[in-house]
Amino acid sequence: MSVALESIASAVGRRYRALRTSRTLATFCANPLNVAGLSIVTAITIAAVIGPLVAPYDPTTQDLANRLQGPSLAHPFGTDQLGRDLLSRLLYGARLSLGIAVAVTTIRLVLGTTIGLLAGYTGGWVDEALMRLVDIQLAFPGLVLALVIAGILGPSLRNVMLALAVVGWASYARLVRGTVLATKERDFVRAARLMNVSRFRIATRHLLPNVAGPVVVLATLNMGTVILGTAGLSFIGLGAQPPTPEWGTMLADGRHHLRTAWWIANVPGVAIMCTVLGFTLLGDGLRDVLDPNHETTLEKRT
Amino acid sequence: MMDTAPTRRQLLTAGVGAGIVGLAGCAETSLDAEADGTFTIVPTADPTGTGDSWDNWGGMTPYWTRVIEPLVWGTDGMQPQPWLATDWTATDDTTWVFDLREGVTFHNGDEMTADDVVHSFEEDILTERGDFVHGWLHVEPGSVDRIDDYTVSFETTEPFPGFPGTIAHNMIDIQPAEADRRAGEIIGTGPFTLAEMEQGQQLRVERFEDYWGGAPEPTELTFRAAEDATTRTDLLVAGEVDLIYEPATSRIDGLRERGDVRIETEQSSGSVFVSINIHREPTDDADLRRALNYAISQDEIVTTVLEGVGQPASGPLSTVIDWAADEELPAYERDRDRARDLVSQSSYDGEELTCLVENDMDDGRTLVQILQEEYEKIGVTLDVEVLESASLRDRTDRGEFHLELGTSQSNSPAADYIMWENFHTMGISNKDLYEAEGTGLHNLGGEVDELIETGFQSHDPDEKREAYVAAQREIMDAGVVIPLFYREYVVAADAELEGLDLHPIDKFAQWGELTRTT
Amino acid sequence: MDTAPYLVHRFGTSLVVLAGVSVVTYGLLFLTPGDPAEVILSQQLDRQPSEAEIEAFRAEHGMDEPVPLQYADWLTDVLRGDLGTSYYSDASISALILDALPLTLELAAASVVVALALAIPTGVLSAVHRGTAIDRASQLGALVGVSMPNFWLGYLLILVFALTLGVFPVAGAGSYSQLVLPAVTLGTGMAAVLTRLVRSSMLDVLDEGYLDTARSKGLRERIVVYKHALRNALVPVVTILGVQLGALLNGAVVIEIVFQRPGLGMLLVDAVFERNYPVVQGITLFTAVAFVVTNLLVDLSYRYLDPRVELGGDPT
Amino acid sequence: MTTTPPTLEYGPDDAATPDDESTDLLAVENLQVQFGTYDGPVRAVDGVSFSVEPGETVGIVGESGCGKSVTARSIVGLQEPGEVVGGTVHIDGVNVHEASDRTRRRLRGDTVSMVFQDPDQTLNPAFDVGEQIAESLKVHDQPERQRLLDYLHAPLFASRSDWRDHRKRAVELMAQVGIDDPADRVDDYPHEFSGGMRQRAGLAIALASDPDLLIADEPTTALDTTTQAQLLDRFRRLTDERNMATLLITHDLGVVADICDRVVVLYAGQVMETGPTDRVLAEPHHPYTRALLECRTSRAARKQRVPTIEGAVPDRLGEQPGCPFAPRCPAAVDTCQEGKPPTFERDDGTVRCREGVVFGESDDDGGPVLEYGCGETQCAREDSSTTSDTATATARSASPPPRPDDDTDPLVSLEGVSKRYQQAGGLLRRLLGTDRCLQAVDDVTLEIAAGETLGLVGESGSGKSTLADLVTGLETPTSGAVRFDGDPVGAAGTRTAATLHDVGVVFQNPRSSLNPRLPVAQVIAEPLYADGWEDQRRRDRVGELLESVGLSERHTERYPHELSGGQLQRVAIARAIALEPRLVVLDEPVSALDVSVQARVLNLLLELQRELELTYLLISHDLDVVEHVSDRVVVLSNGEVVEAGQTERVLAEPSHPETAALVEAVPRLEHSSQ
Repeated sequence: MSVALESIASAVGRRYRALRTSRTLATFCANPLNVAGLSIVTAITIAAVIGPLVAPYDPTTQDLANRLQGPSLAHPFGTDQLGRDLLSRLLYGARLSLGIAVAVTTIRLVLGTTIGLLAGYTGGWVDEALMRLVDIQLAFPGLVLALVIAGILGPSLRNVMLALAVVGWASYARLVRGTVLATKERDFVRAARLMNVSRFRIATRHLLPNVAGPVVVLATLNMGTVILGTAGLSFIGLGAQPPTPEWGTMLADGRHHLRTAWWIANVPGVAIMCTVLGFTLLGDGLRDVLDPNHETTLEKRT
Repeated sequence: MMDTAPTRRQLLTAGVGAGIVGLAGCAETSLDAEADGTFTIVPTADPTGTGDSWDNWGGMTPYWTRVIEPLVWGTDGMQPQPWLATDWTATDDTTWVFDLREGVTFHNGDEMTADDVVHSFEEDILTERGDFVHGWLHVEPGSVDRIDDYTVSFETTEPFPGFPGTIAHNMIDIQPAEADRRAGEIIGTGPFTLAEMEQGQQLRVERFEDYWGGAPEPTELTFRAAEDATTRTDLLVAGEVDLIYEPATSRIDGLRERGDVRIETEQSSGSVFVSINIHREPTDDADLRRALNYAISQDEIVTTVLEGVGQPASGPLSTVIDWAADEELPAYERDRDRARDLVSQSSYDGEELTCLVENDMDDGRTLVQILQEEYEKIGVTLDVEVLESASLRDRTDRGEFHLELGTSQSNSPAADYIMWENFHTMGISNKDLYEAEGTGLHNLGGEVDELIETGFQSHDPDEKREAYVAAQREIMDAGVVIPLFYREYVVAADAELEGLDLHPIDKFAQWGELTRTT
Repeated sequence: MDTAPYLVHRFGTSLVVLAGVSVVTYGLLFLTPGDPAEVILSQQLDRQPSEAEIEAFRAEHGMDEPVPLQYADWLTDVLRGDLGTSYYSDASISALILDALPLTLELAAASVVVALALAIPTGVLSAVHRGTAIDRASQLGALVGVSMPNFWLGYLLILVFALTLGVFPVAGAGSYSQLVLPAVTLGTGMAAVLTRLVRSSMLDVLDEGYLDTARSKGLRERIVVYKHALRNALVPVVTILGVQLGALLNGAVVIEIVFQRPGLGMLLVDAVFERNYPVVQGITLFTAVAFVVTNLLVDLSYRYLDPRVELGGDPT
Repeated sequence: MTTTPPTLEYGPDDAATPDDESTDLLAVENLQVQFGTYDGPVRAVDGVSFSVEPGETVGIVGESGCGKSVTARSIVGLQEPGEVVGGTVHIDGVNVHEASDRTRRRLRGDTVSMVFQDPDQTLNPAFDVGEQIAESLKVHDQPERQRLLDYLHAPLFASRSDWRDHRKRAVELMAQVGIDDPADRVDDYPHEFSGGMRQRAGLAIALASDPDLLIADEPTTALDTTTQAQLLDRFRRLTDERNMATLLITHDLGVVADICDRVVVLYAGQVMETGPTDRVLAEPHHPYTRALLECRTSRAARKQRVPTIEGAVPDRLGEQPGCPFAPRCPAAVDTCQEGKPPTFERDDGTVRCREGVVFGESDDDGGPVLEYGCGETQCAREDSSTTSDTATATARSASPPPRPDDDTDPLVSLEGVSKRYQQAGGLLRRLLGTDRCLQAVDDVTLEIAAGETLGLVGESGSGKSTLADLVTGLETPTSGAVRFDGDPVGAAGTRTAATLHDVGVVFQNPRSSLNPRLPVAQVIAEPLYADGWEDQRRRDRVGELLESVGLSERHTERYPHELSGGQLQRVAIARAIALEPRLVVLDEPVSALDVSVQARVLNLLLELQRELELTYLLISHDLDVVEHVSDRVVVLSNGEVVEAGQTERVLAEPSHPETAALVEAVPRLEHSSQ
C-alpha cells in the first residue's frame, strides 16, 4: 500500500505543480467560499498544533468557585459547570477532534482505496466478491452500525474511532473502483498495456494518480462527517470519558445548561460547525480543481 | 441465610433514573391552566414501563400511578402504615397474620377478600416475578394462607421482622384472579383506574369513584415519559405539563424565581456515595480509603454543583431511615494534608484507581470529575469510566474496579436490605465473589456481619438501631464508603397546584388531594 | 436490453448482500468482550451465572454447537419472521419493532418533505444564478445546516420555538405539531445534502444542448428551466433519496432521543445500553434489510425516472 | 414567408426598420460578440456582416474557433456564454437583441428555427420525441399562452386535447423529415434513436414552427458519411419545398458545395470573403479561402505532402491591429500587420484583404500553390513546431513510397478472425446464460505487407476499431488466428516484449490517449521505461522523438491539457514510435483534428513512414484521408470484409454496393464545380 500512498502523494504533488502552472489556482480562488474553507481549515489545524502551548489554563483544572462564569477577559469563552476554562478546553479539544477525524479518515481511505483499486483493476470474481462486501457494508446505516459496534465494545474514544472507521470505508472503495473502471477504459491505459507496462505500474502510475483527485476530495468532505459522527455518538453517551475535552462530549454535557449558561454548549457547538463547514467548503473547492469529472476546468484553454 | 437474593439493580437503584436533584432554572413562557381536575405529571422514569418484566405491569410501571396498591404503605417516617391491611401481628418468629380492610372494591366492582390476596401472592408475586422475590420477601410459594375472608397468614423462611415494611412496596400489589397483569388488564384497588397507554409516551388514569379512601379530587391524570431532566424542565416551562419530578439541576434557580412555578423539596430515602472495593489492591488499604474520605468536602459539592439540593452526608444511609447513623459516625472533614499523609503511609504508589459510574446517573459525570480533581490534589490518580448499566454490572460482578459512584434508594419503608446487600458478606454485592474467591466487594466480614444479622432480625427497634449504627460506624471507620450526600428530590409544579402529598419514597406520592386554586 | 435478466441479477445480488448482512448482524454478538452466553445469562439472571448455568444455557440455545450451526438456527428463525424475544420483557422483537416503526417512518417522511421543500427551490435558484451572491448565500446556508450536530440544532430549535416563542411542543410524539420540530431538525440536515445535489446536477443540465433546442422553440425560460432542466436534474436527486434513508435512520437515532419519540432509534439505543442483544440484532437486521430493499426499489425505478438508463448496466 | 405580424405585436421597443433592409430576411450588421475569460474578453465574433434573403441557402465556413457557431447562436439570441457587444441582427426587420423576451420568443416561435450540431445533445432525454415536437407546434400556435402547469401536463391544468392533436401533427412532421413508421416512433425516447434519426427529429422540431429562416449549426458533422448524405439531401428538398431560407454553418467545404447558394468565409471572427458558392470554391479571392481549399487531402496527389496553413487560429484577445490571418498568410506583406484590412465589394460578394491580392495575381491558378511553397517557410519561422516536417517534406516529397512486392510474406496476417462480445452483465446472468452476443468481427481474413499502408474503411459500427484491437492484442479473437511474422500472437498480456515493441498505436482522441496526470516527457518515456531503459538513455531518446515529431524541448514538462490537439497527437505518435515498431496502427488518427491540423499530422505520418519504413494500418471513416495515404483499402461492413484491393481501383470503381455507397456519400467540391 505504501507505494500506492506514495504515488497518491506524488500525484498530489504533481497536481500542485500543475496548479501553479495552470489556471487551477485561479479557478480555486475564484470562489470566495473555497478560500474561506481553506482559511478555516488552516486556522483549526494551527489551533490543533499550537493550541496546548497557547491555552491560558489547564483544560481539566476545576475552579468550583468560578463555575458557570460568562465570557470575560479572564475566560474569553467563559467557564463550564466545573469552572474549567472553555477556551483552553476548546484548544485542547481541537487537537483531539482533528486527530480523531484524521485517524478515522486515514483508515477508511487506505482500506477503501486498496479494495476499490483491487476490485476495479482485477475485475471478474474478485471484483464481484469485493463489491458485494462493499454493498454489505453500505447496507447498514453508518451511525446505526457504529452505534451498535461502539455500544457493544463499550464506551471509549478508541471504540468510537474503530466503529466509525469500520462503517466508512465502502464509499471509498466504490468511488475508487468506479474511477478505475472509467480510467481503465481510457486509451492511455490501453496504450500502456500495449507498451508492455507492468500491471502494478499501470495501477500505481496510471490509475492511482487519476483516482487520487476524487479520493482526496471525498476524504476532505469525510473529515466533517467523522467529526459529526463522533459528536453524535458522544451525545448518545459512547464518547470520550471525562474529563477529556472532546468537542462532542463538551457539547453534549453542556446542553443541560443551554438556558442558564449558553456558552458551555454553544462554544463547542460553533467550533464543530465551523470545522465541518471548513472541510466541506475546502472539499468542494478541491473538487472543482481535482475531480476529473470537472476536468473541463483544467483543460480550459481560453 | 437467604439462598437467593434480589439484585442491586432491582433494589438499590429501583428508582429508575433517580439521580441527584437540583434547584430551579429560568423560563419565559407562562404556564397555561388546563381544565380543572385533569393534571399532567412527568416522573423521572417512563411510566409506561422500562421494558423490564419485573416492574412492568403490561406496559404500566406500578409506581406513581396509584392504580394498584399493596397491603402496607409507608409513613413519612418510613414506618409501615396500614393500607389494604388494617393490622398485622407476628404470631411466632416466622408467621405473620394480616387483617384485611373491609369494603375495599376493585376497579371491576368486586370486593377484595383474602382469596385475592392469596391469589396475588401465590399466582403472581411469588411465581411470576422471578426467584429473587423469595429472597427479598423471605417467603416461598405455598406459604400464604387464607384464614378467613379478611385474614391472611404468611410464613417467612426465617425470622423477618422487616416483613411488613418490606411488602410496603408498589410492586407487591393485590389484584383479583380476573386481572392479567402481563396483558395489561390491570384491576387494582387504587384511587385511579387505568384508562389508556401509549408505549414510551404517556399513560392516562381516571378517577375511581368507589375508592375505599374516598374518591380523589382529580378526574384524570396523565403521566408522560421524559427521562431527560432538561426535557422535563422544558415541558413544565412550556406549560405542556403541570408537575415534574426532578427538574435539571442547572434550572432550579431559574424555576424558583418564577411566579408561576412552585418548587417542593423533600428529603428522599436515597443517598449518594462512593463504595470502595476493599478486596482489590490498593484500595484494600484502609489508610488509602480514609485518605480518599478526607479529600472530599461534601458541603462544597452540595453548595456548588447540586445548587444546594441535598444534605452533606457522613454515612451511607439516608437519615430518613430511623436507624441510619449520622452524628454517631466519624466526620471526615476535608483535610488535604492529612489525606496526603495517609496516602504516603498507605501502600498506594501512583497507580490509577478505576472509578465506575453509570451513564444515566444524573450529574454523575460532574460528580465523578470533582472526585477526580480532589484526588489529583492529594496525589491519587483516578481513571473515570462512565459505563452503561450492563457493562457496569459486568465489571462490579467481577470486582474489576476500585471505586463505584452510585445511589442507593429504598422503595419500601424497610431499608434493612441496603445494609444487608451492600455490606454483609452474603449480600448480593459480595456473595458471588466471596463464594468464588473468598473475597467480596464492600464486606468487612466478621463483627460487621454479625451486627448486620442482629439488626436484621431483631424485633426491638432500639436493639436494631444499636446494632446497625455500630455496623455503620465500623464501615465508616474502615472507610468502606465515601458518603457524599443524602438525597433530596425536587418537584416543580404549576403554582396553581395545591394538595401535593410527597413522600420520602418519591414513588409513594399521593395525588388524591391535587387541586387548582382559582 | 430487456429487463428480466437484469431483475434476476439485481435480486440475486441483493440476496447475496442480505445474506452477508445477516452474517454481520449475527457476528455482532461476538464483538462482546467476554463469552456471549455468560453475558446474556448474567443479563437474564441479573447476577454472575455459575459455570453449570452457563453450560445449561449453552446447551439450551445450541451455543455448544459450532458457530455456523448456531447461525443457521438463528437464520431459520429469522426467515420464519421470528426475531426472538427481548431479554427483559417477554415481548417479541418483531412486535417491539412494529410498535416503534410508525413513529420513525412518520419522522422520516416528514423530514423528506421538509428537505425537498427546502432543497429544490434553493438548489435551482443557486444553479440558475450560478456564481452570484444568491448562489453563494444559498450554498452557505445549506452547508451550515449540514455542519451542525443535529442534536444541538434540535435543542436550539426547542429553545427558540418551544420555549421562547411557544409555537411548537417541546417533545413527545403523536400530534402533528409535535412532529414539526424533529422533522425540521432532521430535514435541514438532509436538505443541505439535497440542495448541493440539486444545484450540481442542475448546473450539469443547464449546459446541455437540448435546453437551447427548447429555447429556440420559443419556450419561456420558466418552462425551459422547470420542465426541461429540472426534470433531468431531479433524476439523481430522487435516486439519492433511497441512499438518504440511511442518513435518516442515523439522524432518527439522535433526534428521537432529543424529542422523546419512542421510535426505532430510541429502541435501539436503549437495547444497546441494556445489552439486549436480540433486540439490537433485530433492529440492525431490520434497518439493513429495509435499506437494501428500498435501494433495490429505487434502482428499479431508474428506468421510469430516466429513460436513458439501460437497466443492463453493471449494478454495482 | 408567412404573413408579417403587425408591428404592434412586437411591442414598442422594436422600432420598425428602414426599407432598404426589408428585402433581407436576416441582416447581420457588424456583429461583435465577446467571451469573458481569465485574461480578459476574447473577441469571438469581430464585426461580422452578411445577410440572407428569403428562400436562399447561405453557408458559413471556417476552421473551428472562427466564431461560426457563436454567430449563429447570437442570431437567435442564444448568447451563452458570449455577450453581444456591438452590431445588430435584424430578423424580418426586428432587431433581435433589443427586442423584449416576449418578442424574441415570438420570433423563435414562428420566424426562425435552429438545428444544432450534436445529436446526443439536441433532444431532451427525459421526454419522448413526440412530446418535444408537439411542444414546438404548441408554441408556434400560441406563443403568448405558455402556462408552466400546462406544459408539465399537470392534470386539470393541461389541455389534453390540444396536446393530442399536436402529437398527431408531430407524426406527420416526423414522416416529412424521413423517420420511418413515425406512428410507432413518436413515443420513443431519444436514446432509442440513432444519431441520424435524432438529427432528423431535431429538424422536425425546427420545422414545426414553419420558420422562414432555418439556422443549421454543423447539423451533419457528427454523423457518418452515408447518413450525412441522406440528411443533406432531405435538407435540400425541404428547404426547396417550403422555400425556406437556410443558414448552414459547417467546416466542410464539401457540404457547402453541395447545398449552398452563397458562402460566407469566416476567420477569427471576421468575414474574409463572401460570394456565390461556385465562384468562391472555383476561384477564391482570399488567401485564406484558397488555403482552406488547398488543405483538402482530396486535392493533393496521393502520398504527397498536403499544403498546410501553419499556426493556429489566434485567440482574439484585446485589440490586435492588422489582418488576423496575416501571421499565417503566404501573401502577407508588412502592411497587413497594421491597420484594418479593407473590405472590397465585388459584383458577386465581398473580399477583405489588401488590394493587391484581391485584384492582382489571384487570377493565374499556378500562383497560389507556388506562393505556398515559400509561404510555408515564412510561417515555419514563426512556428518552430513544424520545422522538421516542412524541411523533410520538401526534401523527400519527390521519392515515391516503397511498394510492397507481393512475394514477401506479410508482416501481419489475420486468418478467419471473428470476435463476439458478451453483453455487459453480472456473474449471475452469465450463470443463467441469459446474456447475448454481439458479432463485432466476423471471419475476417487479410494480410498487411511490410512497408505498405492498409486503409480500413467502413461506417461506424462496422467493426473497424475492433479489428484494430485484435491486431494490437487489446482484444483476443473468439476464433481464428492473428499472425505476426507468421507466428500466432494472443492478447497483449500474453505477447512477448518483442512482439509488443513491433506494434505501435495511435488512438483517435489524443486527449484520452495521454495520461492527463503525466507531463509530456514522461508520457513518451513510459514505453522506454517499461522496456527497462535507464534514465539517461530515456531522456536522450525522448529528445530525439520530440524532435522528429516536430515538438520542441519546451513542451517536455507541459501537461497534456496545456497542449493543442495537434501537438497532443504528435506526442501520441512519438510515443507510438518510441521503440521503433514495425507496424503502427492508426485508429482515426486525424478525425478529431481541424482541417489544417489534419493535413499537418498526415504529412508527419507520411514522412515517418518513409524515414522509418513503417507499416501502417489506418482506420478511418474519411475516404479522402484513406485515399490519400493508403496503398490498399479494405472495406468493412457489419464486421465482414466486403471489398479489398488497391486504393485507386476500389475507390474509383467500387465493386460492392456498400463501397459504392460510401464513395458516393462523400460530399465533394468537384460535384458542384463541374
